Amino acid sequence: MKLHEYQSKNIFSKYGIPIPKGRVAATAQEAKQIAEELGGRIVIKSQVLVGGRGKAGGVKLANNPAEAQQLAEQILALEIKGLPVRKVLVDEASAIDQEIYFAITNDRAAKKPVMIASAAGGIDIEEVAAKEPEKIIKIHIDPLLGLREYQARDVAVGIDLPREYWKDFTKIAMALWNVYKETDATLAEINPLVITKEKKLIALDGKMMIDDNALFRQPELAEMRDTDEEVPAEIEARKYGLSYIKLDGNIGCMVNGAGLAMTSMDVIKLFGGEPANFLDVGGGADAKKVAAAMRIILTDKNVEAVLFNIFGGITRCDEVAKGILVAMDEVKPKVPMVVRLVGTNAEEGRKLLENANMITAETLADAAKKAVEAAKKGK
Amino acid sequence: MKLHEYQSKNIFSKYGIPIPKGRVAATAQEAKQIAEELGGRIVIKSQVLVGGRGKAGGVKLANNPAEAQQLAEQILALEIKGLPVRKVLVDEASAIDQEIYFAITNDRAAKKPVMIASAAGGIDIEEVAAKEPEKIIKIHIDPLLGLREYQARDVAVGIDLPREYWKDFTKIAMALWNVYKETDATLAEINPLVITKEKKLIALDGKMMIDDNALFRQPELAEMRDTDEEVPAEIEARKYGLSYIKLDGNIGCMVNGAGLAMTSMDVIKLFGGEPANFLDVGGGADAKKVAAAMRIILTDKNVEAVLFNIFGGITRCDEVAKGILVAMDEVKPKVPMVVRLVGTNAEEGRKLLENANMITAETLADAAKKAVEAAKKGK
Amino acid sequence: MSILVDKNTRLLVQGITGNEGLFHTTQMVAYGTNVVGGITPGKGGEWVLEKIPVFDSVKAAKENTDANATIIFVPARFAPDAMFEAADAGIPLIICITEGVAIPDMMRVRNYLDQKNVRLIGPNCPGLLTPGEAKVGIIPGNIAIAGNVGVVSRSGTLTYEVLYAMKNLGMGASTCVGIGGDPVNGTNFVDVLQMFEDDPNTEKVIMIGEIGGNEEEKAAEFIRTKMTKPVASFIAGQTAPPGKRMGHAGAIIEGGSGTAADKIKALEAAGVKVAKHPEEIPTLLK
Amino acid sequence: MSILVDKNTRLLVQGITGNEGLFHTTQMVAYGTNVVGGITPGKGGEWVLEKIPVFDSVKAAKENTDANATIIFVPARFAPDAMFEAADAGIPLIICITEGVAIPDMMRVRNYLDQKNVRLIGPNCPGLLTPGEAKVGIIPGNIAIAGNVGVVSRSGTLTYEVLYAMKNLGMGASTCVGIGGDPVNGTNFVDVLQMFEDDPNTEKVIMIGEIGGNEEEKAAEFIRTKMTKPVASFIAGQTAPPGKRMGHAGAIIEGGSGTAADKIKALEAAGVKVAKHPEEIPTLLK
Repeated sequence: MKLHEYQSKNIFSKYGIPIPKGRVAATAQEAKQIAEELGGRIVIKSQVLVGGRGKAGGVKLANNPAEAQQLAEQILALEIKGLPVRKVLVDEASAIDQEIYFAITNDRAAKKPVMIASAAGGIDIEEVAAKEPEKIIKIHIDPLLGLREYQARDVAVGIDLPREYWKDFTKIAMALWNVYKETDATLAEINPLVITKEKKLIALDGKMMIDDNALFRQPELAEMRDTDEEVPAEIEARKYGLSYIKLDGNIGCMVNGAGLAMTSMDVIKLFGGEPANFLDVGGGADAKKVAAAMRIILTDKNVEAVLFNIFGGITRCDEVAKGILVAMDEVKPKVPMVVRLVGTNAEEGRKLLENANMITAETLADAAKKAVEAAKKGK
Repeated sequence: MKLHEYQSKNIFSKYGIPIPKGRVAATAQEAKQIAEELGGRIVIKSQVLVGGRGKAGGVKLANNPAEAQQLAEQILALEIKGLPVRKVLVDEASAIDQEIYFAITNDRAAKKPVMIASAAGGIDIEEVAAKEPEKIIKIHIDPLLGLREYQARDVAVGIDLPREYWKDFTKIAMALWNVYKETDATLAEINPLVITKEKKLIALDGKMMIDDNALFRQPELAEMRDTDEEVPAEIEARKYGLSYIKLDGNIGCMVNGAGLAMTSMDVIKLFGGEPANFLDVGGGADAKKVAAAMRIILTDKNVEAVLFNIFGGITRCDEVAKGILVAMDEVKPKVPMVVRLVGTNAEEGRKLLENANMITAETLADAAKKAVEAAKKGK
Repeated sequence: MSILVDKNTRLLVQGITGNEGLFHTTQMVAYGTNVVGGITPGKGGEWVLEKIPVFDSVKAAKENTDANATIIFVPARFAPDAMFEAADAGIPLIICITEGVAIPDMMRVRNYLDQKNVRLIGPNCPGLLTPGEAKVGIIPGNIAIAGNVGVVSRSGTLTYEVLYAMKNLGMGASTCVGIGGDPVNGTNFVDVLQMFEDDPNTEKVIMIGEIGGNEEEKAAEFIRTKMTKPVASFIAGQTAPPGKRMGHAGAIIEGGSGTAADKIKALEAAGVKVAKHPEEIPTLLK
Repeated sequence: MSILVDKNTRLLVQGITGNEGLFHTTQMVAYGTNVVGGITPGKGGEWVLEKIPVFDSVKAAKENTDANATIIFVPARFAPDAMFEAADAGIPLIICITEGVAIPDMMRVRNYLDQKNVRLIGPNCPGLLTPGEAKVGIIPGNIAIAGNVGVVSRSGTLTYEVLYAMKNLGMGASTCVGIGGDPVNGTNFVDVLQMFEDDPNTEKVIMIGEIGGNEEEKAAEFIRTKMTKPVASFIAGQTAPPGKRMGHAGAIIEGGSGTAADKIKALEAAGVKVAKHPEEIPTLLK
């Protein structure tokens, strides 16, 4: 789960990381008020859960409250990468001497958290990483022991941070580790961490991602989820424990297992079709889940055929078949459906579907071919 | 540092361990008020930092507020093992089905925290441990990983706790681990943890000790220190980083290093004297510390001679000598002083003391003999 | 011969009385797997399938059954504790089927288990199948036959596809190892490839990968430099949309790698034949 | 010959620019110890005693000096981090002089170091002295002469008493090891006794214990069953008041052991001669 910049920075602040003064606003009028309270120069920053806000005109500098209101109005009217801007963060502007990149994330290859830092922070950090990898410092953290102060100092040394800032940087690093650990984050990123002209370290921008699988013990964070920023079908899918991603093709798929779901998409493409979605019903999918999945797939108007590919293991094919029947009864789909059931209780599943009007297939290749054909015929 | 029962139980409660309703009172009138608020039967418990309160009449049951007032009055007039009772805890009384012993402490031999539990809790737990050790369960905790839930369940199984209480016990155990870990405790003890007639687990009594060496990061706990419960000389000693324990003998000692301090006491005894105190000035003792140490020793009226035994390592003998001179100037001691300086900067130290009126010695045995003799002569 | 599990496997089931645990225990026992005990705290003393004793703890189960492997079916929030418990009880092989275990927990589990010389398969995996000897997991037993092809996969159901296609061609598996698709897990491709390389009964290997991470790239390097046995592969996710980006940090840590194209290129450079769809894989080893 | 430190020791000093660090570095260098570098974060690039380079981190110091031991003089609240840093930098021998390190920290340090095959001496210890070769710690160099008696002690200054008494009798030490008196520390009596037993240049051993814990009892058992060399001992604290009681838990964990009388009894039962006062010890080995 992604958090907004303002949410991330509020968490940072709670853990003792300095952030600029400021607050979030939902209207231009509010933005003006905040600007009045803050005084001085102001930054207006769109709060959307995608990157590239700056290039899209979603971050602006205002010299006074009136200007702040005007710019907030403009930004609140924007749509960035398909997402309408619903909130802006109104921060006091900082005079910047240097921009540092600093993050803690998990390194799956090392099976450990890792600190990443660079003296060349800012929006071009990925380019720096690709072209001048020696400018990036990476230090792994023992997940049982946690971050040790000497490692934070090693980062400071590694990015040639002037010595006068080592103590403050170490405090920020230890605090960011606590943020990462205590929120079950998969990412806690400060970019840029700036040295201001007044010789202070401040986290100017922040980004956090929380492990969805840990939200059960993070009720406060779970409530921060901004569903405005998500595709409604994906919200609906999550409610049922389904993993759904909408795509641009015409063949809907419902598959159990992420690997097989991706493979089914690959094979649809291989036989000339275009997948309309990724949908993994997960292990042990029951009738209710399957029915929800079918509803979600069929809300996509582009779908011209649906491929069900279920290989039973934890998932039992008879349960899936029941779900399909429930959903068909409810949704009364008008597009052709190709179904393939193999594995645990496949026989029972097939029997249940015998009287439903569905195309059946033996192999995945066969199923994909039939789905592609059916979609063409339907046109 | 020891915490009072009421302090320990307040901490327990903050971490989610159920405790009886109640509050601490400094007067019998307050105790009556609390009893009125609580209603029903009441326990009045003296808050002193020593064991054996019950046997000393420091814990009483009251049937009504008037009785509570009367008993509180009695208890507040008590002195238990030399400590006057200054506060009482007024708790609602519980109807007890079973008393369990449960604690987390550090096992120095294993270099790990350890959970200790027994179905036979209560005041006779040490007797149980000595006579029926099989009734005591001990499970070590990995200090890097922390307590795992299955270990808490293993304790529940080990003490034959009825299954209906496993869930609650596991929660209490995890909470007590958090108490132990987050307060830098060396002991977090619940005795008894009771099963009430209403089928609830409640921590009826609590005892905690905090590692003095960790108090620098536990400012809130450090403030809980009850200096009323300590010998004033020991408080004074701690202020200067000295380790002082008053004893009943007549020969004061000031030594650097705990081992050598104990040895000096042993040797005084070996040659027919009785040590008046244990005093370790610690490593790197400077003049200020030494002067404070001398003042503290001389406040003890039983002292008839003082033995200074300093073997320089971190501690420099010249610094010690300076401290002795400062203190002598200030305190103007009337008892004979035997001084022995060996090791780092011993020569310089001896020179500084040349003109002071002190008995010098070469060996520890020699110094102890001279001190014992000097004390006798002084009489 | 086989790797990891066989007729001598004495298996415990953690979460044996739960829905999934009970269902799959029944399936495993029906297959002939020697399930010697189960664990559900609070249900010690009960019996499952009339012959499998249930214990309150792994320690008690180990002491009473001399088990040498355990399979975990407990819910995700309890799975880390179940793995710690199994490792502390001295079980040398842990198979965790549970999906949805949090990454921070898995980093602690993995780093702890590495100190203990314990082998973990999974989590979020279908487990192990040595056809004709032992089914330790949820791979349907009837879709695979015994043979000399080692199968290792990050995926669950996709693995079944491949085993099923193998069977339809009369090709059998020595052992099928589902290592699971989670970002932080136990045994990886290289570990299993090494075991297959060392197993006299395995003559060929099928490796099923997917996008994300760089385990396939490491496997390719291992195959190129250390393996003598032929390997065929399939990589799922050629049409998948890019996953959720982990800020800039993800890009910095993972670099450009992780796409299906990258992985296929690395594998082909190591002499591995890469199939276009899963049912094609076995034909590449004929 | 000697144990742990000798002419080949290449020593780092953590906290070299602090008061104590600088004072004792001067003393160690004067003794002839090969101090190859020091560490004070923020002072990298400076020099101490005009010839010892200061680094910002142990890692940098190790890379530049090829050090094989480090001694720690930093304040108690920073000492755990210093030990972790030294261990992570691959220094195989860490001597921590600092006193007042919190027990919870030391439990973490000790358990972590045990995984890393790192030897820790201390904390709260006087360090090591191999007379004539290397002084790694704060034991005054002039109070001991080289010889064939190994000395191991939980105490600081009490150790000096014994070395001094030995010298006055013309008795020299192979190596003197101050293991420190903290409840949770690194190397213990048995570890050092084993090293002395294995050291061809050590012919006799002096062990100086004190009340508390049960390390002396374990040492007695080791001496009784494994040692061929004669051992003399002294136990401090016969007149000490009982320490602060750790609730009932302390009594349960420590049992009845830990008194001077218990320890003396155990040692005498193992054939160890136990002195009445420290200056008597060397005479027992004459």
